[in-house]
Amino acid sequence: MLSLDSQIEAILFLKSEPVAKKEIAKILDKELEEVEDALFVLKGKFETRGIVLLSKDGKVALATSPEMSEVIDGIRKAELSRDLGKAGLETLSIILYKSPITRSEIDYLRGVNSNFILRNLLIRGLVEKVNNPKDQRSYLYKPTFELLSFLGISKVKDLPEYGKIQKEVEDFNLSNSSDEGLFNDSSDEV
Amino acid sequence: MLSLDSQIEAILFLKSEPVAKKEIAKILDKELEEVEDALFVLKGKFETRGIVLLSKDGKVALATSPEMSEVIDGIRKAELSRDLGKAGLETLSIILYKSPITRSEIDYLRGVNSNFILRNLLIRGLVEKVNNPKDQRSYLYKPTFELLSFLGISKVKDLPEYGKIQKEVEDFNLSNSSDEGLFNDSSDEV
Amino acid sequence: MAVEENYKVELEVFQGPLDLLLHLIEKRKLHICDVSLLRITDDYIEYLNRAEQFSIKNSVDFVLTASILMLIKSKSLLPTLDLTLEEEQSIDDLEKRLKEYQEIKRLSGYVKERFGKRVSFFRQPEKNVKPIFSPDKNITISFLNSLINSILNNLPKKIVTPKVIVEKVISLEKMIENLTDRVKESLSTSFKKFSGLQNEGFTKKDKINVVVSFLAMLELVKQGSIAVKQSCQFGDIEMENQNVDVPDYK
Repeated sequence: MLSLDSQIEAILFLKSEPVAKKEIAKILDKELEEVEDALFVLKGKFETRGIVLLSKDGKVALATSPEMSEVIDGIRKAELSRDLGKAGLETLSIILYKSPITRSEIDYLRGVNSNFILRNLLIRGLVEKVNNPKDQRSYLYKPTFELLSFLGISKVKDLPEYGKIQKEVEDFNLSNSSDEGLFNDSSDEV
Repeated sequence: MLSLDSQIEAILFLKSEPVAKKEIAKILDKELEEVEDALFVLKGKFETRGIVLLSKDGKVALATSPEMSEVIDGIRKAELSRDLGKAGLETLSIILYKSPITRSEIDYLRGVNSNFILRNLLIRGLVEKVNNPKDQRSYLYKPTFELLSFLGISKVKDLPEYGKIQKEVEDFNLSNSSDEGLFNDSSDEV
Repeated sequence: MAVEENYKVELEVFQGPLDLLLHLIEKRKLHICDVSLLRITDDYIEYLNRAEQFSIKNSVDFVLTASILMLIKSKSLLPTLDLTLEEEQSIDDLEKRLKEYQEIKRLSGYVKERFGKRVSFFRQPEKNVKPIFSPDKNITISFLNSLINSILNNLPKKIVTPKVIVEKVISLEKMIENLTDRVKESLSTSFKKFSGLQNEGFTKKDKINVVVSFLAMLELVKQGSIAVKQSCQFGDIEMENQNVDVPDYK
């Protein structure tokens, strides 16, 4: 059994955003005081670590140690300037021609999982995600305006062979509609 | 000044996806051996913590401790699809214990065509395919970090009987020396 | 009919010939060896014939395996029958594959008991990271267009079976014809050898019955294999199941 402070660590690690201490208490079925004591222990453990515990307005979050800020800026910059690679460009072409599109539809067309790739396209401002009105748990992906203007077009319909490609994808989806659900992966972490 | 293991911890925390040990060495301007030693230290520190270090094919990633599985599952928005089916289970097991492996080898072991199930597993992100250095026209299939995370193990070697099975595979390859090197697993001692 | 429904359901459960063979062997509590394979050959053929609707794309594999079982059976019924080196090999091979398959089944137990039970989760992506527009020099309309076209070209077609299997099936058909001839030949010599003899609990009549039934079985599977055909030039294989009864020669 993990200690309470380690349990809190796992929750904060997962969330990547500030979490109210009250909510932590609720998740772990503990008293607020117990959570506060455990957070104190956790803070002590982080003293010499690469991660720190931040707290503000009754909320807590994990973040990288300030001593690492220079290295981290370097990593961020590298992420933005790196080549997208075939996988990234493939995903981008699908989003351009079939937007708005869900992650599982992208995965289905590519035949591989696109989780980490979508994340990268998002931080590079090439695609954006909006809520999916049909499914609360998933998002729809679209090209950004910046991307369209970078390509010199004002709307996706201006892409070459736009109609033809729409039709081909729909034909494929129709011919496979009997398989529906087989490739369904509802998790959408991006 | 933070210790090397803490610096690595910060980088892995930030990236929230698998990072190559070589890349870490490059970012921190260290030798690969130093990074490997530090990862060993980091793994030790995580022993009783809420975070675990996963490693595979020269890459490492952080994830929540498997002991927190139920709690974390409850606070995630996305639902986990745990359904594998007989074909999926069989194919995953072959890839886990015998990877890297080609599709025709999988077909041979299963006695049936595995096209469909492999595509399904690829889309779910449970397996990945990489180019086969021995044969341009075929791919090698391998487990993913996602699969390790579903199994709650930190490396493929943690599977029961893994060493024994790998030895059988190696002995077989030695007696068929034309396949030399194909099944060489890169060391993942972390 | 209820009985047929049952068979259908049961067959759906098997992943392929190896799965079915292993099931039959384990059901009889046998170890994997050529003697066991001999003992389950009839069960196997019976299953194959009772299956009316099972996954057609797998049928080729099922029939290929049936042919190996028939070789074993032929050899045991007619020891005078000479097998080629290749045939001997395919028998050894089947045994080896079954053992490997059995091992995989055992290992998959470990995977099953772990999968999805105690999961390690990756960190959720940070929500407040401001995107910075950072295109890549390869982002051009013509390149993106060529990528989407190649994705569309590579989409899986419905049940495409590689050509190799077609060739194998054709040679299987030849092999069975060949085997039938060889069995007939060996049979005529065997009749001379065995005439008047009663050995190992077999009466002469029994022996003839067995061999004749076996020939009928060969014919049956042969028909099954002939029904495998290529329907179009791109190689989708269709296989019709033959609705014939299994000879009962127990």
